[in-house]
Order: sequence, then C-alpha cells, then structure tokens
Amino acid sequence: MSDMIQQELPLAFVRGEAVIEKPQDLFIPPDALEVILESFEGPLDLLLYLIRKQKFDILDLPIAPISVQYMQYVEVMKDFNMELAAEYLVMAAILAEIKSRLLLPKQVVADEEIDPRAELVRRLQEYEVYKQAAENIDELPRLERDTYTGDALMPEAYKIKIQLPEVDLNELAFAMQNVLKRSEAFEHHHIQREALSTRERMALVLSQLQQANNQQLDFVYLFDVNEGRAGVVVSFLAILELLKESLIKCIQTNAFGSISVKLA
Amino acid sequence: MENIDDKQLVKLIEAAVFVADKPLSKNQIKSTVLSPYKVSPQQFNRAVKTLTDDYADRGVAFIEVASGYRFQAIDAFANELSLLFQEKAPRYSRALLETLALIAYKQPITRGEIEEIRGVAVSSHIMKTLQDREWVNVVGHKEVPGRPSLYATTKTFLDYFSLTSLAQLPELMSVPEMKLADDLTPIKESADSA
Amino acid sequence: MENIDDKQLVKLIEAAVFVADKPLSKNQIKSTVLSPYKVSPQQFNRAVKTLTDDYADRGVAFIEVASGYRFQAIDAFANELSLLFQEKAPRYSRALLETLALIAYKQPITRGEIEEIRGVAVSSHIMKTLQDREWVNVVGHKEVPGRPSLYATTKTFLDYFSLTSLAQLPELMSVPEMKLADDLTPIKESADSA
Repeated sequence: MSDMIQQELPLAFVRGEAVIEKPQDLFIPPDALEVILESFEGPLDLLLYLIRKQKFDILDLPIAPISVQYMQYVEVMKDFNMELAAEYLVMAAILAEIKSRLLLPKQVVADEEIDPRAELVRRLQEYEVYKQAAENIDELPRLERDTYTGDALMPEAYKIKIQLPEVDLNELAFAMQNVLKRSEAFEHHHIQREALSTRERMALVLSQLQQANNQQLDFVYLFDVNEGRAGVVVSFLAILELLKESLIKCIQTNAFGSISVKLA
Repeated sequence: MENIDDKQLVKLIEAAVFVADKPLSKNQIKSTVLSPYKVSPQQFNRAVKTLTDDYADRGVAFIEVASGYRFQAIDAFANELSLLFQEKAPRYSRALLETLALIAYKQPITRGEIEEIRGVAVSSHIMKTLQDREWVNVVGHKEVPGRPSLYATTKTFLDYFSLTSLAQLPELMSVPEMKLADDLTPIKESADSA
Repeated sequence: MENIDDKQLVKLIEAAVFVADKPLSKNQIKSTVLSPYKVSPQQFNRAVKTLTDDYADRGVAFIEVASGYRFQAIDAFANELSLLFQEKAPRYSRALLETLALIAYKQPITRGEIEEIRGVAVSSHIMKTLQDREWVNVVGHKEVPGRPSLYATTKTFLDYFSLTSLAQLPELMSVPEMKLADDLTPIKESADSA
C-alpha cells in the first residue's frame, strides 16, 4: 500500500532533483523512515548501518555506493525537515573528499601513501566497538529491571543510637575562662571568691539527701572519717553553708540527742 | 495460568517479600507476583510454613505482621544493629559548654545565677540536654522566692572526663580578684587522703 | 572485645546486610556491628562463604558487589517481581548507553573525547542523567586548554550492574587489524560484488 504511494511521490530531493526511485536496498515507508533516521546515533552510526546492510566489510569501505546512499538518507532527513545535525553534513564532506582522492591517479611512490579511507575506517571500527559495548552493558542484569534489592525490618528491640558530641576537658575550662573574662566586663556582677571544695561538698550533701528520698539522714552519715580531718571540716562547712542558705534543715529532738538532716 | 512447583513458589514468595518495601499481604502476593500462576491456598500456606521454618534459626526471621509478611532481623542483635545507623549529634554550642562549666565550677548553682554570670538567658533546651546526658542534675532548691532548682554535676560527668573528683578540674588561669585555683587545695588533700 | 562463635557471626552479618539499604563493605561491617567482637579475617571470610552457600539456592542471594555485600532477589523472577512495582524500570537511550560505555571502558575521558568517538555531540542532559544516577562523576580536569572535566564511573555504577570491578565488564569486541584492500580503484566493482 504505502509502496504504491511511494511510487508516485518523490521520496526526496537530492541537489534539487526529485528522487523518485527508492535508494537501493531501502524499502521503508516514509513515516517509518523518519523514525529510523531519528534512531541513528549520528553519521558514523548511519554509515555502519549502510555498510552492514549491504553486507560489506568495514575494511572494504566501498566509498562510491556508500556515499550515494548516505547522501540519499541525508536528503531524506532534510526533506522531512528533521533537524539535521551538522555532523551529518561534515561526514558528507568527508565522504566526498575521500571519493575525489580515490579518483585521482595513484601515485607511483606509494610507499608512504596513506589510504584516504584509513581515518574513516579507523573511526568506524572504533565507534562500532563502543556501540557493541553499549549493547552489552544494556544486556547486563541490572537493578530495577533484572535484579531487585530489598531489606529487612530492624529488630523489635532496636533503638536508634545517637552518637553524642564529644567534649574535651580543656574545652570546658576554656568555656569557664571565657565566662569569667566576660563577667569581669560586667562590673556590677561582682563574683565572690568561692570555696570550691565546700561548694562540691554542698552538692554532695544535697544529692545524698535527695537519694534518701527527702527522708532525714543522720548527721553523722554525712561525714566520711576516711577523708581525714580536712574532709570532715569541708563537710561541716558545707552543712553550715547549706543551713545558712536554708537549703537543709537540722533537727535535734532532744538535747544532746542525734541530729538528723533533711532537705528544707 | 501455569503451575508452579513448591520449591519455586517458596523462592518467589521469598524474593517478593524481600524486595517489597512494606509488608506484603497474602492477597498482594497473589495479585502480583503469583498472578501468572495457579496456586491453591494449601500450596500457599505450605510455602509460608517452609519459609518460616527455613528462617527459624537465622539472623533474620520471616514473620507475619498485621499487614502481611516481612523479613525482620532478630532481636538478639538489636544492640549490634543499632551501631549500623548511628547518627552523629551536632557539636555542643558555646552556650551549653559555658553553662556546663559554670555548673561544674560553681555548683550548686541556680539557672538564675548562671544567667546572671553569663549575662544572657539559658535555654531550657540546654538544661535538658545536660540532664539527658546525665552530666547535671538537680540537687535541691534554693530557699528564695520561686525555690529555683540547684544544679550540680554528677558522677557520670566525672566519669566522662575521667576525673575522680571535681578537684581535678583544670585550674583556671588566674583572673584578677578571682583565685579559684587556690581554693582547690583542700579538696586535693582530702582526695589524696581518701 | 568478646569472641563470637562462627554460627553467631554468620547470623550477625546476615542480619546487618539484610537490614541495610545499601551494600555493606567488609570495613563497614567490622567497624559497626562487629566492633564489640574479636573477629579474625579468616573467621570473617568463613562466615561470608557460609552465607553465600546458604543462599545459593534460594529466592534471594548473598552477593558481593563493588561497594560491599548485599542480598538481592534472583534474576529468574525478574518478570514476576516487576509486577510488584507500579513504575516500569527506566529505559536508557542508545546515546546514553554509548556515552556510559565510553566512560566505563575509556575512563578517565572528557566529553570532547566521547564526542569524537561517537561522531556526534553529547547532550548535557545525558551527562546530567549519568551524574544524577551517580554512575559517573568528575574525577579531575584534563590539562589542555579549557581544562575539560574528566569523567569516570563510580561504585554505584558497578553496584547497579551487580559487578565488583571494572574488570568484570563484558570484553570489548576485537577489531580486525586495518588492512585496507590496496586496490583503490575498483569502486564500481566492490559495489557490484555486494
């Protein structure tokens, strides 16, 4: 059917002349042709197609017939208003040049003469290698098409672990230093000399009392004789300080009886 | 619809449940991967039984949850597996470090006192972070209006910094009128004698 | 560091690789789930071998790809499994595959060199797709005018095609040595003989 239409309509215009005859070995309806032409990956691909189609060997590269066919395809592409990449025209020029050089009488000093087709043959060969490689890659089993991965759920008991930031002791000291330097700037914030040892013991006493669930503790319990006199003194000072700040209460029910301590 | 033998059926269900990103119900399995095959309910149940048994003593189990079948790593490795997806928390802010330093060096201390010294408000988030990390806890309440909490550092804090007592905190460079370092001596002694 | 017996080790690696959504390298496994344990390289390899064998005839396989170990459904069920997914597997154009092939086999390579071999311009869209898929990345710049980017394939590319290394890519076809018929004149004849 389409063959009949093709008989009547010019298939393409080559150099302004209508080509009614189909290019040799090209029995493709025009709309299909468009699709086919679009599927070529450039001039090398088209050339390879033409060579293979005619069962030529790349090494034989019969320039004359191949150039004719190539030009016919290119003209058809133009005819279909396909955006013709410049590469196709460059290739047309290359083919024309090779053809004309082949027509020149062969020089006798043929030693160093390079076959005008050599470069094109090399490019065709190289392109064919990677065209084939691409097809091979396409056939490799691949994810999403041939193989699928998946995963299993985390165990019921799984908890996400967050790696907490590391802090260096020097960073801490540095931070304190900074605070102190800055607070000096606030003159109205006069910082008093602090007896750190007492402060630490104050915290300890408070936490001991807290651990006792706010029950009262025996006064003696807050001292550790193993710490020696200095330790006892520090503890005593801490308790006095806490009393002064009304943080704890000391209770003595009878004179000279045992003293118990509890949180205020 | 073709027949599928038991062995192939087990493999197909296994593969399907594995690649699915959600549990697969019996119906979902039947209407998708098994749609080309004729599978009786008995055959299906046999396959599920086989799979469950095959994975009974492995690192993952083939289990049925409410919405279908799924693979799940066994509980025994919950701790190890949590090492796989550790998230790194961002570094601590200067505000947090200064707050911690003040609590360490001047405990027990109220939030108000910290704010007074730093000259800016201390966010609740910071106090929560420090307490979550168990570096700081509330050791009492100051008997002033509002009874603000008094904060102190913990044993965990000392352990983290490999300190045996607060006396081992680095000495601060002497700041005029503030010879904190001097005051550390009595504790040194008590620590040594302990 | 505790010891872990072979059986437990197999289960732990199995569970870890099963729950991970990406391949897990030996080092990743060692530095995470195995960090609490003392595992010799021999013991590790034994466990991997056991796992590979255990899954040799199942619906999922334990395999090694470029970036590590993973489980994957066996190829045999590709058609059935595709029924699980609404989306069809992406198809890639010849232009993209040829560009990818050139980068894979001739890396590092510039876009200009790819264009030279293919005889056509390579669209930016293709380069973008390859990079978005993380199959290809820029590994440097060629020291020629314009310092064009040099492209190479990634581990993700190998993983996608279930390869462990570039050496596993299919061999390139061999090119017959160029020996052009020295008779240049019979243009007509060669055409006729076809």
